[in-house]
Amino acid sequence: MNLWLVLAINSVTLGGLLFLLSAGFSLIFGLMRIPNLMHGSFFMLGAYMGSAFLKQGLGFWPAALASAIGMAVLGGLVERLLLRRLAGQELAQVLLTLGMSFIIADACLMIWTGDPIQPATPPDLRGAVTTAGLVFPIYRIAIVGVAVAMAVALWLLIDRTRIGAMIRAGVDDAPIARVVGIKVSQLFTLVFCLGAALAAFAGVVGSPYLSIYPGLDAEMLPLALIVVILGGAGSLLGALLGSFIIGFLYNFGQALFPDLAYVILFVPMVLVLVLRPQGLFGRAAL
Amino acid sequence: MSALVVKDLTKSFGGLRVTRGVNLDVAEGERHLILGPNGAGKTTLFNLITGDFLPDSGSVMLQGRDITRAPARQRAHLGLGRTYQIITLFGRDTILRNVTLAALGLSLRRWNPFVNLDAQADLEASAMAALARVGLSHAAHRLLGETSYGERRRVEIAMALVQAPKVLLLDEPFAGLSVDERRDVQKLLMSMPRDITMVMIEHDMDVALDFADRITLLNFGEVVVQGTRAEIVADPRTREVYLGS
Amino acid sequence: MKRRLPSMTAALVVVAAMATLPLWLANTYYINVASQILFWAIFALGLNVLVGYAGLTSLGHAALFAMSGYTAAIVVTAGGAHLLGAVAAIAMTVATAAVFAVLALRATGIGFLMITLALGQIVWGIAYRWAALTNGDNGINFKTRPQPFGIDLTSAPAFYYAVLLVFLTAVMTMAVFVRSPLGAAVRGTRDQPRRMTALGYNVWLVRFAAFLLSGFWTAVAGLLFLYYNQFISPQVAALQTSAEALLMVISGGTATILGPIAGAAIVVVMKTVVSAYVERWNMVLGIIFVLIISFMPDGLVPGISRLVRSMWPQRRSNVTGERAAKAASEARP
Amino acid sequence: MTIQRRTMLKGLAAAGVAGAAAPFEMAAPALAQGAPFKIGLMTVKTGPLAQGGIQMEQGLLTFLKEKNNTLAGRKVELVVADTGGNPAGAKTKAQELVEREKVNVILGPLAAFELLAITDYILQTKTPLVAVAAAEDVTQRKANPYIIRPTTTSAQCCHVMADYALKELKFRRAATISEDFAFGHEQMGGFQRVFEEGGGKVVKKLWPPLVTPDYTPFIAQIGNVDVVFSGFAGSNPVKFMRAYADLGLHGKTPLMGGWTFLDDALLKSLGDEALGVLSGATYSATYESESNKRFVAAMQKDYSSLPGGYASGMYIGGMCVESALALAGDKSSDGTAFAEVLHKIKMEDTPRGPFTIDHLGNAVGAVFVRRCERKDGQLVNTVIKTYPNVSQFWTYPEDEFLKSPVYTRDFPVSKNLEN
Repeated sequence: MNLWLVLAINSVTLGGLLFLLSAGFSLIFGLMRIPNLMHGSFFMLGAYMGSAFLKQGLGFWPAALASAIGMAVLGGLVERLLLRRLAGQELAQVLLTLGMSFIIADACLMIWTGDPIQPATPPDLRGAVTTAGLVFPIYRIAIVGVAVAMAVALWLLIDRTRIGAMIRAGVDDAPIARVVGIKVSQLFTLVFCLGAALAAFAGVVGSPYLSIYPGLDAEMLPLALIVVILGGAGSLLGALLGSFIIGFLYNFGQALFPDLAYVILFVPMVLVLVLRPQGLFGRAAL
Repeated sequence: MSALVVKDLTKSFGGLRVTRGVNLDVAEGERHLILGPNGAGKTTLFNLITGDFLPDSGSVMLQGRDITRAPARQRAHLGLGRTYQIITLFGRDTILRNVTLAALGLSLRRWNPFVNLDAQADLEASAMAALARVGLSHAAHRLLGETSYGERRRVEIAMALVQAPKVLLLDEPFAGLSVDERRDVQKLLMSMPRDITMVMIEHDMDVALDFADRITLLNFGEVVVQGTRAEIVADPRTREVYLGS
Repeated sequence: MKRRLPSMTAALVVVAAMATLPLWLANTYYINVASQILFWAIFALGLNVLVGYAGLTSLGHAALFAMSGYTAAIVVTAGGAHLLGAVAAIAMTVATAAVFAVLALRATGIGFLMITLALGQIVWGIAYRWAALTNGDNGINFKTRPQPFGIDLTSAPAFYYAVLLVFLTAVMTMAVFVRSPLGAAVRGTRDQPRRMTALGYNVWLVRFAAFLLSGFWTAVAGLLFLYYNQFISPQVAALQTSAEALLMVISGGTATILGPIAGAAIVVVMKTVVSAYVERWNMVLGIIFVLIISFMPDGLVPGISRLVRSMWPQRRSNVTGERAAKAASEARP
Repeated sequence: MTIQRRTMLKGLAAAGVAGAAAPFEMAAPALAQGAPFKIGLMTVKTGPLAQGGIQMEQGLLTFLKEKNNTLAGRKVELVVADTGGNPAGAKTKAQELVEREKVNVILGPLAAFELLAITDYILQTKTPLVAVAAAEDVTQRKANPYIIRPTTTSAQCCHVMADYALKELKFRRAATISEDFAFGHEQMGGFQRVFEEGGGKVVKKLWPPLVTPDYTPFIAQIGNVDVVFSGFAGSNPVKFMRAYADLGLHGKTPLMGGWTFLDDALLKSLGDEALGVLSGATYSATYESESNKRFVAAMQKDYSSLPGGYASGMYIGGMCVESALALAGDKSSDGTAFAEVLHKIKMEDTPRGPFTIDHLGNAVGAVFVRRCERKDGQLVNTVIKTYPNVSQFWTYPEDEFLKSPVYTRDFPVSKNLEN
């Protein structure tokens, strides 16, 4: 097995998953300036809900979609009922989203017990690609496809639609957007739902190889933060590139510098923040 | 010796040149007015002088000392004071506390975590003196949030005065004031002793003309005309800028 | 000055109650819970210097908290005296805080939060991985509590009194700091950094000073944590600890002195006492946070004091002050 | 939300324990005499470690229900404490159990770092403790007279697995992979020592951090070996085995591990990727003893789950308390005396078979080598060899064993590593 080739391919696949995870976080943070510390919880809860749908006999992709829709509704409720009242109050948002993440984590533990769940890989995507002594699971390569498709879809949404134009205007300057008649309030709800749905979708897609267990939320949240910090908030392209950079850093870092395994992602994060606080691809200062 | 000299000051943001080769020479005790329509680059010029921005090229001298690259905070210690166009004060504190905070800014005591600021009688006394000069002694203990716009303008000036600046930059001190308030501020500025050199930005010629010894007219970041009051009024380019022919 | 009389009386009553607590709480378990509340409160007060007064939200303070405990544990385990351990712990932690500050003060707002988070994770990683020094996840057992002036702190009441003494010192110096020139400068840099610069303040250095002060009290709290638990392991440096301390500050009320104390009390009581009766105590804690922030967005202490003021409208001057403050904060760009 | 611990336990009873908890409050059976004997269970019911912690509680509740809360003729009362899975929480909860609840014995806690955080306190307060956490030195270089461990040290099963790999499977080249923390270090150290002293070579040692979202970069480094020995714990084995299979190594390079790597309780979370994996444990749900049949049946009935090491550890812990109560008689309320008696128990019919406690407090008993197989559609760990009377020192003389340092990341020293 060619180690470096496996690492390279795996970097791309991990990058794909990270993009699915962090795109929603980036949108929410970029537009609403909300440090959504329950994003990891959305990911985990989404994965759990997906596993429940799978158990009910739903197909893999329908389950992922159903979980995303469920999470969009839940995210919308949280935004409308709770976050809405705290606009602009960053610390209050931190407290609220952390508090919600406690609640979601404990609710998951209550409903799904602590036993790890590992949904089966979708039947069509089982097996592995075998070439030149190299074995690589088809499903992981498929994740890259899904991530790229999602990136294109999001890009079309943001770049080519009216809603997208509003979102862009909102990211650039919320007060001005309000002046030109964009209902920022509804836009925020929409974006929050979208972000939550993306996280849940990512959770289901990731579950066959990450598996689902208590604590998954806390593992995923820092990854989403790092990607968005590296890529720059509110920039889809930034999130995409950031995801792949982290994918490569993680894979090669773990293999090349095992002694630095614990800090392999955080040292670059500090460096980027210190040297370029707006992120590698972000425009506005944080 | 000139109080403030600006030489060939240039600054761009992105591709946009907001200040182009501006020269300014303000004598000790002079009242200098900087005129110009909105967007002429007046406030940017102030920001370059106070050090909020660093210029791309050119220099700034304060009383013969080159301060082009000096940090903004240091310029305050060297005797450069400034009031703001958009009022940025500490609304949750009293007027007195606002002015005391200004006085404290130049005192070494600002690093002391062990004493009560309210017990610093000398700082408070100088703050009260500054408030007296702007006619706000009676309101010293009011919360700033409860005061009128005109009063806040005067607090701005008191905060500058309490630092005993040698050169005071006034950024549109009349903006948004009622006729009465305008007259009060005007009177206050006119009564200022000559040991303070003053540079004022204003885009409304009428209010400010009486104030100025010399005037600089800016447009599109460039000096259009410079000279005495009479020279400026007489110059056809002034009419051009203001009437926009 | 007359207006402050009731609050002075209240403060005296509270201090008296705290001083006699071991007498009316017979069970040492509860005395120990009280000790824990106090040193967590010191931690929260220290964090509040940054979060509340300087407006800089740190999610990496657990690293400083742990740094202090680890340093003392390592020094004392290596045969150093307790005093040396304590001094080294505080020096080391303040030095680390200085490094954190230099890096994190490149940014404010979310950027600051992210840098501190990442730095905290790095320290956590080191605590975990550098097992030769830290004994890895097995942690370090700290055999005996120190004996300041020959006083044995083994018993729960003795330790409680020692912590209470430190706690009261912390509260008093914090109260003095808040009213001090530096305290005013720190709050000024939070509200109007640009204006403060124009007034001659070195905003960066003021924030740096706030970070060091925050680091100092965090170090003191970390020491007490070590003395209390007589054990330290990498979990202390984890993000969870930073988040918990931050939650204490925000839920109690930032930029107040009572707020972080109240927040510490809530979290510690939930974790220790309530968790014995309610299986889903984690969820209850989450719900409490959500409720506090929904009904009192600026925290428990400011929220309650506003409630109290609205019930006794005769203290009008404060109410108008509140309104003025609100107007002012809205006026800010 | 229930407010009272007791009502909470009743709630549990309603949820399927049916009668397990309620009798605490019922009139004492005729046999019981005097004040109830209080057992404190330190476990983790919230957070990432809850999986094992919930099983610990289930195991103990199953035992107490079976005994109708009466052990050796004495009524017992159970107090459950949730440490939250961190050392400071463990300390506080230990204080709650000892100082407020005045328990006679503590069972638990789950994690090694929790146990290490309270060992000094246990000694100070003279509280007997029946441990499940595996930290070697608790019953070795820093043995504590108040602690016994009826399960296993970290390395106890791994010594056995190394022997099996060498002698039965004739493996010579091995790679080890485990989380980078003490439990992993001690397991891998034990395997390496026996494997290399027997002529094998450990050519690769991989240490992924405790929190590792993707094991691929580590698995890709394994290279050409006869066997991969692993010590993952918690939910990590599930993730690891899937990645191992995904990269085509399942069925190609055999996989072996310690008891947490393929705990019986994990089987329901696993699929075909676990087939053929060997693990060494002091317990197997398939073990044919009277008490184990009762235990497994009760666990299946009340919680519809297969008991693993944590549940059985606490069930067996309960049995130890029962034996000691019978031996100690009137002295059982004296912590020191009770702890002494705990060291003297000789267990016959337990879910892990007969075992004794050595003078340092650790169990000497059977270790099972198990192979994961599918039977009637279900994954099971079938015992393929039993090593009887395994001590924590393996075959080494005690004093020689204790003279060398505890197993770490770098001890035993690796001489055969290849890139």
